Amino acid sequence: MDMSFSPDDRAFRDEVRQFLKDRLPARLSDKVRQHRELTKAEMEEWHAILQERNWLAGNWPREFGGSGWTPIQRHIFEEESALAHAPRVLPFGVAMLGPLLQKFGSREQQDRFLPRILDGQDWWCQGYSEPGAGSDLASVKTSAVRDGDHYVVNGQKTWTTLGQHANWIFCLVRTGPAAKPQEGISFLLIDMTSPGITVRPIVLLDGTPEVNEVFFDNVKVPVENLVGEENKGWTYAKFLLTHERTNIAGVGFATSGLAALKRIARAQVAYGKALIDNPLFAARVADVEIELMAMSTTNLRMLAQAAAGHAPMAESSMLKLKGTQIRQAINDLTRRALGPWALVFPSEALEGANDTPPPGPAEAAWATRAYLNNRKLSIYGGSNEIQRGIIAKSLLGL
Amino acid sequence: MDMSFSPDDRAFRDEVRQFLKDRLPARLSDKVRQHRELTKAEMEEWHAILQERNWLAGNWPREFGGSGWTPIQRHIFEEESALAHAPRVLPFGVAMLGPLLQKFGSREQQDRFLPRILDGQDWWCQGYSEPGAGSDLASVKTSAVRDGDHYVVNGQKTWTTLGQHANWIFCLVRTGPAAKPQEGISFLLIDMTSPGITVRPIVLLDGTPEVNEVFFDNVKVPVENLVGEENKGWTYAKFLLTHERTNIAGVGFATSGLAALKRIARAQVAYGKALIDNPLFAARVADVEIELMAMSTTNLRMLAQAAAGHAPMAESSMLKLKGTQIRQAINDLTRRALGPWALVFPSEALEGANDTPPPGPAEAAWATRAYLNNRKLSIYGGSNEIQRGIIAKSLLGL
Amino acid sequence: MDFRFTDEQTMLGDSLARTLERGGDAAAVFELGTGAALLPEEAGGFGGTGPDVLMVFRTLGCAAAVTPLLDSVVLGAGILAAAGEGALAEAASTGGARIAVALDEPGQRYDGTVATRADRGHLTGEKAVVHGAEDASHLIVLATDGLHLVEAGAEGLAIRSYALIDGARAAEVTLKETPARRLGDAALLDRPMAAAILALCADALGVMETAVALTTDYLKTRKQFGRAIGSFQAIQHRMADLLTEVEQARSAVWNLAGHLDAPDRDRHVAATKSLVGRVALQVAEETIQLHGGIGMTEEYELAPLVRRLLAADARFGDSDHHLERFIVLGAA
Amino acid sequence: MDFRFTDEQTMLGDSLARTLERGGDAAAVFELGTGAALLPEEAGGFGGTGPDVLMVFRTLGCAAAVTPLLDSVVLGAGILAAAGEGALAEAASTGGARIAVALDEPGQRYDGTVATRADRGHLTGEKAVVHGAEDASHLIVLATDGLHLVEAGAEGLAIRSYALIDGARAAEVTLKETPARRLGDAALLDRPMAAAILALCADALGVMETAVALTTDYLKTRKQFGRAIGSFQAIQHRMADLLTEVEQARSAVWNLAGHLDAPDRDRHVAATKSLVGRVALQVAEETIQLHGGIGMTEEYELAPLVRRLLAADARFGDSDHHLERFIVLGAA
Repeated sequence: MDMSFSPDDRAFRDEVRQFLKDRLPARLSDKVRQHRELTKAEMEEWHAILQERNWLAGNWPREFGGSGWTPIQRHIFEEESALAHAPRVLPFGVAMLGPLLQKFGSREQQDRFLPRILDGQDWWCQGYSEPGAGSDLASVKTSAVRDGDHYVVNGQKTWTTLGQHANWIFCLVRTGPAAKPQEGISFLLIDMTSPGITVRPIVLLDGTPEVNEVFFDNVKVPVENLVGEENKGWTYAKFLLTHERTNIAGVGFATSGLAALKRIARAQVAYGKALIDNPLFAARVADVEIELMAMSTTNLRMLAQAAAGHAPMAESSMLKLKGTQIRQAINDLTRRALGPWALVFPSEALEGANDTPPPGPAEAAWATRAYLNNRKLSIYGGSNEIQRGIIAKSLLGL
Repeated sequence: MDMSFSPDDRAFRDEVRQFLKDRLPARLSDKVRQHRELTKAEMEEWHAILQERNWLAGNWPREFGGSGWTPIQRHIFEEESALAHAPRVLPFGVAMLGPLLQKFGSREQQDRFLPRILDGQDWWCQGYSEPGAGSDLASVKTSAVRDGDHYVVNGQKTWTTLGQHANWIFCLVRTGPAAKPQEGISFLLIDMTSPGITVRPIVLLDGTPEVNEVFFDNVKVPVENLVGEENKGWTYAKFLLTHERTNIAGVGFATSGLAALKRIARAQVAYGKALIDNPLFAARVADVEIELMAMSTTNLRMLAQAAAGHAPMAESSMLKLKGTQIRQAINDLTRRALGPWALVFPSEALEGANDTPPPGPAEAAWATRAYLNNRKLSIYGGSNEIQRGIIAKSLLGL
Repeated sequence: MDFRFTDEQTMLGDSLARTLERGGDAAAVFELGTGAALLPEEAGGFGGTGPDVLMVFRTLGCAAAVTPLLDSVVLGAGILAAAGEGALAEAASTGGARIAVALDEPGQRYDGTVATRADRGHLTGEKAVVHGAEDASHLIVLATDGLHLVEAGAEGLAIRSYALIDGARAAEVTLKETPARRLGDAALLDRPMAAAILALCADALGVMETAVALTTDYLKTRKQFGRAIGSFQAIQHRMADLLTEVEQARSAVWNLAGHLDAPDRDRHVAATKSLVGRVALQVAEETIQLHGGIGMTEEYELAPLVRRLLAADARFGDSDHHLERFIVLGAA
Repeated sequence: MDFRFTDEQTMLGDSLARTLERGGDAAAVFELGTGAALLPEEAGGFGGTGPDVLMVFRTLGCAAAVTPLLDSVVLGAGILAAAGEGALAEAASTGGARIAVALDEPGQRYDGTVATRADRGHLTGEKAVVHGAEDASHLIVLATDGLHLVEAGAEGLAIRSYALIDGARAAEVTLKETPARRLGDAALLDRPMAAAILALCADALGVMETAVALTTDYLKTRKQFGRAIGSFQAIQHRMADLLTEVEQARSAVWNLAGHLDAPDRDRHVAATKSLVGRVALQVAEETIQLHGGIGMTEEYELAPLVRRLLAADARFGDSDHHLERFIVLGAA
């Protein structure tokens, strides 16, 4: 048993740190640290910087132009990036569609789409959820009817993150009648510039238009954009849901969030004492820090298992559950640390009509916003209720 | 709105306090305060003292020899009794069977059994649960087969509290086949001295033989001991489960438990400071005290509704849930307050082979025992899971 | 022991609820005499007791109505009445005057530290998160020597206004040798502040009731995996726990309403604000979670309720702050 | 990054588990060389590292075996080895000697306050809840000037023994001018105490694993309302939460095992004991509740597990005590 990184991994970590120090623009990391929205250009800028070093697709094998990293290396990159407040790599093309095309796509699809993900020509978004379906992804209603060498797509997708910036969307569509809901689903790649597509932003609790509804009105999609076989889409969708979960725990985000929380609690003063020295608040912070120490190790234990070829299911659901709880607890304590300043409405304070800085401590502008926005953590990517079901099933088998 | 007791109720409270001061033997209250087991004779002694004043059956109308108290008066009596560490009135005869016979029993049954409950001739116990049935009371397997002017009873009951002292037991038995499990159940009164009955004590976690298994092997029960109609027993059982829940919250027990907790936390010293002045421990105590203040008021609000003729269902389940949580939290904090002393095994320390006093603070002898014993609070009387189901059903109706 | 409201209180609550349902604004709320119902009789009102405050603010909370009643009437007129400023108090209670109360200062966290100084009838200092400042005809300002009255537009008075998460607006207020009239000691605040905390908690209770009703409705009607979401047992048990907590919050609010003028008022203030703050956060988080994605969106009616619950905890000292107050009061 | 045990550790764990399964007692456990595996090489053992302690005690915990290994070997022999008392340490590690370590005193709560005094080779004082005192051949006694060795039956030594909730026995120990030999400073305790806390936490982890397995089995086989209890979704979700917490406890124990000889050992001691203590209580309470009535009975195998979990939290400083230690260490 040796709980430290190997010399190779330590060297890699140093390399990542140096890279982030050299190449991450403060302009971007400041915005990330303050939980401000990045523009499309800023996100693309960071992708390009990473791709220049061949570090954009850490989870792709070298044959497809990826970094070919081990699970531990990917973990190190993700953690260091979070600690440095680097923008996150957008998952839709790199983490989701890429591996799916590599496994199930045709050679033509691989040749056509993978390079465009790496060089930034395509911005992908995800068309899984539909209105009213919630966590029940298999209840797909959006239809794709074959008409010659095209499918004609009609229906609606929702919760499409950053879909307003995308030029491509991958979708689950219904191509056949289903005895069971999981049958008759296909996986289509759709050009967002096709006639008949409308994108409507959904403003969230925190005032940001992060997700969208996407409407399809007789959208023509060439049959060569079908991935794998018709009516086998559920298999591919499940692959995406269960694969590529190395960063599911969000240890890096939690670690940098905890550091910010402590910074704020040291600065906030009540009754002549820093909030961090208030025994009750200190206990709440310590509790979450201790939880995070344990979860980091769970995460590393899983990575070691993944590196040894195992694909743990229940454990990864536990990481999602606990990781979410820890990050939301940190967001909650950060908001609470700011006391009356947490009342300021984040959206207006951040992008408000006037140029004056928001009132109160600098962190007040984002603390409530981060809290509100991150309530999504326990809802999306398989809600925490779904995760509990997976854990119980794998244990109880009932 | 007036949150204080009426002058009449205040006068009644003074009367109860005076009575407890005058008539409650310190010999008994000391044992109750120390969570020690009372002997059968001691419990009967207290019943007799109460009955002398006509205060034994607070929930019975005067026509049956009860006190005819209002719900508020009963609440006052129960709370003051708990605060004075009086033994509790055994519920099986007074609170459970009494009202049931008054509503569903024949005149003969009322005349025969009710006076014997009051004068202490009969000690009743409850034969509801069966092995493996848990909270599913309707899955009665104990059978009663009509044979002339008798039923012949075979089967087994369990969790029969203080059944080792009882000379009578009221039972749910199966008298007919059932389309639904709730059908074909009858309510029988059985003489515990009948041939064929065996009582086996079950030792609990805390070392006490508080509950029992009761075995029936061809026990003959006269048909006149059937309450109400044959196969209608479930109706009567439900009456017992939903009725007579005024003390379901256990406010008095919680209040006296909280006082004991504070006493202990004032006496326990660490790092030169009383434990009650440790901010973290103080916060845990304050949290539960604040919860108790609110629950007391919920309890009084319900009593006011009961006095006005309403029979709240979901609210009474909420009281059971929250009341249990509060009492168990107090038990937990009390045990924790004693630190290393909570390791002492309570049973041996209390009833041990030698006469030397138990080691450590006096409270150590009972704190862990009370904690362990009161884990039952969230299991019996309709487990907290059952209560959650009732609350959800009454709200969601699904 | 009587938990009932008077007929007058019930009638006011009913007509207030109807007015809000019809979309009535703050002016319509004042027209009903709501302000007067929050002012003690000796100050020209006809109420101001705990149950009055409870009835009005729970009703406002249920409808998630944004009004200046808490700041301008309960707090503002309450202080003015205690200071013997009957005329202005009455004007505030009818909506004719609008009062903002400036207590907190930058860099301070619920501890009441004040640096604003009075010097021969002029105030100098900075005040933070002053609710309703931009619409106020008068500001009541807490300085080191007590409370002062400042008129809107007074010399040296600067107001920088912004939106709050609960839909109200507040401002950073700067006073630079601003003319002011002293009202009296800071102790004038005690009862109005307790009443304001009751108002805030009763409002939160109303909000919680609406949020829970909305969630219940959603769980009964929305289907997932072919069944109403509310038929899933795990969801049912969480709703049961949530309802039990809301019942606790209800009793806590009743406790404070029943003890607003009792000797142990401060203990009830601390207990109620601590418990209601904790439950408010729990209701906010659980109702979002039980809704799923839709609960995250601005366009769904849960959003303003959730933010209002967060605000209820954050204002006048949060749950932990009042837990610590409760400990101090118990030790004293 | 390597979370695997050595082959030797795995083999010892396997044979220990088999021995316990066959009903092997403490003597049988010593015969396997378990004691030597817990003693550092420089003291004549062949282990004593964090992973050694983890492997042995998790296995003991899984089987809920009562042995003197923690007190006599990890703590006792550990102190003796650090004090250069190699022969006695080795005797303890083979079971030939039995050591009890007397630290706490009456009226003291986890704070290490000591009043027992040494005067020219004699000790006078009172020691509380001394585990294994009645069976000990030697006692190590903490006095104001450091650690001392006392032989069983020494003059002025009185032992009043009683049972503990985890099945072990402890005693109140009185020393009245009892002959003793000084071993050295109290600092000799540091590493053995950290190892003992790891042992206790690893033991608790094993107990939790068995308690959870027992519960899982029960939920799968027992029926209520015509269905396996484990098929009720509310129960499933609670089990999922419980398993997630046990996974956290597992990682916390691994953390301490991996850092037992690292510079930040104390921080990991505090973090691990705090987290494991909290989860242990949760597992105790939830496994009883999920069983229902049967979980309350002495005759069912859950009872000793639950009590052992309570004991794990209560010994060597409870969850809150170590949370506060963690805060102090972080602030330092």
